[in-house]
Amino acid sequence: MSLGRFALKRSLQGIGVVWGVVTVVFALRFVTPGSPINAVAPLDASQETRQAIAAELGLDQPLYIQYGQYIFDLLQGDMGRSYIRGQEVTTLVFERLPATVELAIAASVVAIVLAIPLGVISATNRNDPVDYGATLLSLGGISTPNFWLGIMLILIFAVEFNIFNTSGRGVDVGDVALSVANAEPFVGTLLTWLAYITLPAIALGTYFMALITRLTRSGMLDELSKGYVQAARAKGLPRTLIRYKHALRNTLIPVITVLGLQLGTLIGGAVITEAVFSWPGLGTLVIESINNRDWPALQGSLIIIGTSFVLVNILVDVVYAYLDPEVVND
Amino acid sequence: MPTDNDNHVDRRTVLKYAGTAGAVGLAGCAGGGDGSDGEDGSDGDDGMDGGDGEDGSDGGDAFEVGVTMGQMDSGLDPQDHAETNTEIIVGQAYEGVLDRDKEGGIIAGLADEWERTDDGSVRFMLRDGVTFHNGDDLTAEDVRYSIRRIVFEDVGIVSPQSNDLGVVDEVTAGDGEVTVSFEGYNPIAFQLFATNCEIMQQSWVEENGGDYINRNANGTGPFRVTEYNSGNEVLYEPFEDYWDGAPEVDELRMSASSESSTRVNQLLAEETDIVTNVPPNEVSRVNGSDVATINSVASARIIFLQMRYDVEPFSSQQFRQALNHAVDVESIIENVLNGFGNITAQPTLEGHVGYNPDIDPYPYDPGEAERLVEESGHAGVEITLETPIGRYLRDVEIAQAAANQINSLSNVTCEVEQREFSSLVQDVTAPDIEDRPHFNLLGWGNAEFDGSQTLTPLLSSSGALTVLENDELDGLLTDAEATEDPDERVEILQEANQLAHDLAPWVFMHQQFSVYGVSNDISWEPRADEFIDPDTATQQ
Amino acid sequence: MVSSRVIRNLKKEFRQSGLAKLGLALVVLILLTAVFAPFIAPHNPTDQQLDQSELPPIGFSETSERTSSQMVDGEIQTVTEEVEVTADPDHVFGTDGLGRDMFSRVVYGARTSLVVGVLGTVLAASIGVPVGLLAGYHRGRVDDALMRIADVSLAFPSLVLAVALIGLWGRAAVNVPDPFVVAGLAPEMPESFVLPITVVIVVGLVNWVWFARVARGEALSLRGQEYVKASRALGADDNTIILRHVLPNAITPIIVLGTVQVAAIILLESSLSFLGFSGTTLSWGFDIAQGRDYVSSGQWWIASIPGLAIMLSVIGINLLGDWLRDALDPGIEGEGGAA
Amino acid sequence: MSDAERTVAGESAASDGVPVDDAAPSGTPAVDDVLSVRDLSTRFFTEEGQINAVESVSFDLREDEILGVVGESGSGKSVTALSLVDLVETPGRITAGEVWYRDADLAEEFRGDDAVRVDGDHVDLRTVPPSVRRSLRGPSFSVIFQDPMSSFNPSITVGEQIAEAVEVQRRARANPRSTRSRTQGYGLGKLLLDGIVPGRDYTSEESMERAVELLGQVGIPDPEERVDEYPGQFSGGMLQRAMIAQALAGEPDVLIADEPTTALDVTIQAQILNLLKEIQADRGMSIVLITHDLGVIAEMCDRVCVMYAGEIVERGTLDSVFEDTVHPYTQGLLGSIPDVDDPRARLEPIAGNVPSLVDAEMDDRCYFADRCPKAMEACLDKPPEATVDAAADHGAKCVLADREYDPADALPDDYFGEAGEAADPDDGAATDGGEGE
Repeated sequence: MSLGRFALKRSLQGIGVVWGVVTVVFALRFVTPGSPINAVAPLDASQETRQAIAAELGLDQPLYIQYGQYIFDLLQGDMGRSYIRGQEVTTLVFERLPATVELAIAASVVAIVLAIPLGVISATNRNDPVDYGATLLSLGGISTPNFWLGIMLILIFAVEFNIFNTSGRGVDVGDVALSVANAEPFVGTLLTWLAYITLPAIALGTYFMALITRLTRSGMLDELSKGYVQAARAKGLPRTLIRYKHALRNTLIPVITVLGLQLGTLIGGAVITEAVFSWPGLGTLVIESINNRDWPALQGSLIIIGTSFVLVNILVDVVYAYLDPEVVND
Repeated sequence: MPTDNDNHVDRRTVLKYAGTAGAVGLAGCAGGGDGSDGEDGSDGDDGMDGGDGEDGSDGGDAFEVGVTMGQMDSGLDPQDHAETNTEIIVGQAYEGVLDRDKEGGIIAGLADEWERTDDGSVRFMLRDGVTFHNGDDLTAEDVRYSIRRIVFEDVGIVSPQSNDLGVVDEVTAGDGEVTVSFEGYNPIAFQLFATNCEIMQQSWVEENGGDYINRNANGTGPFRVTEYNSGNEVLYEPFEDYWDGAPEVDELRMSASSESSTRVNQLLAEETDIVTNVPPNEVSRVNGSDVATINSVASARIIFLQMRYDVEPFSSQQFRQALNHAVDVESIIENVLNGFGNITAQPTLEGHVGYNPDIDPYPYDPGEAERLVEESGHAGVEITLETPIGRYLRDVEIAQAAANQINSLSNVTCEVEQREFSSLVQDVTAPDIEDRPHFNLLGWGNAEFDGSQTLTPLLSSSGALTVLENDELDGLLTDAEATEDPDERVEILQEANQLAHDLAPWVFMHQQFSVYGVSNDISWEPRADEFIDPDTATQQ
Repeated sequence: MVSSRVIRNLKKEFRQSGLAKLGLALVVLILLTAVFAPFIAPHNPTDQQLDQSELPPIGFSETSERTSSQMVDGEIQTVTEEVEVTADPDHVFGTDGLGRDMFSRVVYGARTSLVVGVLGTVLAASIGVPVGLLAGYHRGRVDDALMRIADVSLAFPSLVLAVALIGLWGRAAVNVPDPFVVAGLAPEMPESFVLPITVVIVVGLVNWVWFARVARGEALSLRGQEYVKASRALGADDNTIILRHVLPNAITPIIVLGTVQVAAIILLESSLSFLGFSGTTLSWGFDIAQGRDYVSSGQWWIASIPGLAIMLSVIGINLLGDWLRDALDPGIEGEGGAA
Repeated sequence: MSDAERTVAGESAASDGVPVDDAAPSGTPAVDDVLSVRDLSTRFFTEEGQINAVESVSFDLREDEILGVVGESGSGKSVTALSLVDLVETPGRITAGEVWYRDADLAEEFRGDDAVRVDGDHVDLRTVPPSVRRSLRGPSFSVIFQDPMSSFNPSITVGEQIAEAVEVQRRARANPRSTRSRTQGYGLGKLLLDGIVPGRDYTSEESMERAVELLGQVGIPDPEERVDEYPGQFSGGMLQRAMIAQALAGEPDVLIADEPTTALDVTIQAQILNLLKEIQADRGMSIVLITHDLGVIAEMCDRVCVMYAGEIVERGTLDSVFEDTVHPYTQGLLGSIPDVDDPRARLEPIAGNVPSLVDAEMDDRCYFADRCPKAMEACLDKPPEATVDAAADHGAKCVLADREYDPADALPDDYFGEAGEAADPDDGAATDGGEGE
């Protein structure tokens, strides 16, 4: 099977999963007690007002019609209008998505950039103080609740030392890129961006840094004991090549799979990190929507989160297949 | 009395008074100043924030104001929401025919004259030369349409504000004037119109879809929306053609952070200028800083514990009174709220129409409470207090403290159940009283400053959230509704308040304070109605 | 299925690894704390003493400012006083905003964390293991269906799904009488333990899929083993084979995963409590949320101490998991979901 | 190096108690010795204790010869091979000994360096800096490992892996200094640059071409296509050929083949052995062939060392060892190969198990005694000394080296208790040397 066909097959499976996601999300509303009308109506609204609102929102239709209509609209990119905001959910969700993606990517970058060298150094200096240090660090990292870490980071670096901003998003990464075109000071914009994103990225990325460090370390130890490493040493290959091109590459293959599966944790972590840092992303929208019983917004957010998860995992599988050509043939 | 502004260099002195609400009268709303405060004028230490490009406190060139609240808007349609945060955000761009001053008094808005006609209708004479942000002139038709859009379900949207203007019969537009007639007499029509009813442009509403209306604003207010980032921030510029003159503020930014500590941090990092709901424990941090000061005002919100009259043990008046004796509200205000609250004895707040100055709070007296419980025949009962989480200032702590005090009675056991606000509200507003909670904490904001707006929805048998059914009280409220003589109406409401105090359908708790943190770079006075009006802010 | 070899490996790893010793010590400490909370806690963790609020932990007495408000002639005035906040030896970890003893709250919080962690894991395993074993053993359509369900289930981040379910279904809690208090041994303490039942059910529901995956993998590889084939040839029915041959041999990785899951669920529970999606107020995450407002005003301990408690317990359980993994089954790598 | 120092080195050897007439070669390496190993000991420091994997091993490797090292699993032969190229990994460590390597340039470079022992054209590699030892891998020493499948990285094409081996030498020639730096002139920065910049790679075009050439030379058909295949796409035999090609990339003086055919089918084994022989003939290199199979030795080698329990127990030319076998262990090994001339002869595996090499458990006697059919009282006193028959260059570490076996001296059958029972031929742990040590 070629890589292309493999990708296609995984994509078709992915579509099935997304349909499942949509159905589960839709079904959620009907296994939930209470009516969404209370979210819309004021405290002292009359029964007549409530009924009129229900009719306006289409909540008086039978279940299967609501489901069919929902799928039909969804296929056209229409996820309805927010009960609370009156705005198109599609726009709302895609307005929030970039902030979450930006945070998730920044956290992953922080995690990967620190974790992989740390894991390698830890594995190649086994039982040295540096290995113990890295082991303890990663142990602490996977054991620290990220919301608490976020609070502590704010306390230390934003309140006490005033190095970073306490919360909010400031400028987005697009602004940084555009600053050059708009003849704005690039460095200033970049620093502003960093002032906002650094702490949430660390708070969110720490768990992953720790996880990747652990996986990399154990994977590297495993790989370094294999025959091909000894063979590579025997042929006089530079240490850098043996460690990074040979052993690390093979270590990363399983690491990537685990990370794909852990993407859910990343998004879940983003929800809580956004809450701590007032980061205007999908996570805040999810929590607001739940608290307000804003079903269209909640459904839209969950569908986008689920779909992103599926997409990234297809991507991971394809990368995996690229790194380890034997996967395609299995 | 020295103000904090003069004093922050030696702020570690043991005792210090910092003037807020009333005391600031000397600074004045519009005046901008005693000018003696050299330190705040220099702004030198703000330099490090210069890179942000959004910090309002820099230099003297542009006057930028940032406001950070607990939550963002729920869309910009001024007639399709029912909560304070949205009102604050849309209220910068939209206005009503009447308005209120900071203390809650009724003042002119888009109407410069208003009167009650002989048949009980109300007539508004519109101001000349008012334009919408898109440049079009305001017409009487626009006002008529806006009112109708709110009250009639078949005009535009089903507005959650449809009850907020009384029972409107019809609206007619004349030459520069609009007349609203009601079903029956509406004694508080002007109070209602001074609080509610933002005016939109008919053609603009009809030409644009709901999504557009919720993302853009076209009002007549002092600020024009320049950028709307849903759930994140709203940016405004002054509306140069504003009928009352464009505000001094050059750029206004409204944002939100649900965590109070985050809001305070933003204020102290000079990322914003006004923050809402500073919790008591953060007050000294704000006052102790060089950059901001606490400014608080008694709000129009009352906090109380509702008890349903139709279930045991709350069906017993003695038991309800017992709980009022059991809770040490003074101590809770002192310790949980650091004094930021006024004890209450009746549903109507001081200063509101119908307030009865002769009613004293139930004294804290556990012995009396135990005696009353005994008398009620419910000794040994177990009750659960349901409380929302994070909806009101220190709500969970207040509920826990009150429950703890009730629990310490020898003959009552009380526990707290925490509820998400929306789900609690769902129960509290259940159509059938039998589905409502037995015992819960709730807060009620009376933006009309009229006692009937609390008594009727919360305590009359037809009220949407009522926990009481008492013919005598119902009778008084019906009378008040039909009484045309304001003084007579006040007397009736005072009587109703005395009755409500005696019936004790609530454990009367306290009047909540609005506690703001305000940057020393600006001068701004808070309002009694929880609205924020940065157009009255001036640069220090 | 605890063979002498397993015990030997456990002992050997334990002797060699200082971290395993640390992990076991932490876990035993938490277990004892949770079980004997009524005797360890010096105060009732829910008792408020409003006049003793915000006391610092021992060793952190300090002078700080306290601002309060009073009405003078109809005007609100704020008064700032310099007050001496002195640690009270009666409150080792200080008190929170309502004057509740932090040490007692931390002690009782261990109960919530551990009970939710263990019950949630047991629930997740009791759903996931049978489903995974059946799917892996029978393969074919059952397996395909399971894998698709698992895919859909994985597509929802556990925290997001848990928040949604709890937010929507409510925060039910069950009062479980505390036997020590009922027996009159610790009369001052809360009479019952508040078990946030919705949280337990939801964390079980969002984590079963990890168990299903592991159990399925084991069943897939075990079904090809000779002794399984032999049993089948002898006419044993499938359920018997799964119970007698597949499950016992699959139990090791399931136990290792279970340990990791307890840690992950403790983190998840604390996240839920922090966001306000719990049914109990005696939880570390809840205390962090409460203490969060106090962090920047100087009362750092209210949020920090429960955070450290979470960290230490999760470190302990993770170390225990590492130890079990190294000793029992070096082949598997922890991939259990966490918050 | 001055004579005085040379003497000191000699004295230190003598003071270790090695007699001059040792079976092991001693003293100055002969001019035609490519490699002279003296008293090499490698130990592993594990939880179970110190393991003496290689104990005071000495031998010479001559120009253009194939030296066989034979022994059961666990006899220390593979560790010996790894020790030669300094590839012993923690917890293992070379604890003593000298490895004299003939390299005139190297000798010139270190002559006068007090820390390095130099003798004529020979340099003791144990005394040179590790970076120098490393730089010799490839151009001086190459290793062919037992299992080709695990010795190639499964996720990199065979061609690229061979090209890497070529490239290392190409770069070393281009910039000799860099070979001895910590990163061999190839640090993380260059790796990242090569990874990011398109068209940049560690291996060059010409290395790839050379890889194709080498693959052709070891008899792989269609080398142009096969270079781009992954190890998983090769058969075992083909992959072993590829490994040989890789080993030849640096054109080494010494090729160490560690059980090169063990993992292969019998039919393939012969092909690979023939290939090795051809290469040795063509290129004139020296080969150390490590195997548990005396048959392979008989076919391939000029001289042979027999290892047991970390020691060389018998050594000599192929003929002398096979014909005038002294050590009962060698006899045992010979007895365990099928006799082509007498197919009816019964195979006789050596009874008993390879002894523990844990230091603390090793008795102070001949380690083979409890398995030895000819064990006698003398074997139990102390470890036998090695003797050498100068004429045949043949020696053994056994009391029987200088006397005839008299069955009357034999110990009673049950002397070693249960161990004696292990004479059951099915308990063949001793002979199925399928695994490397």
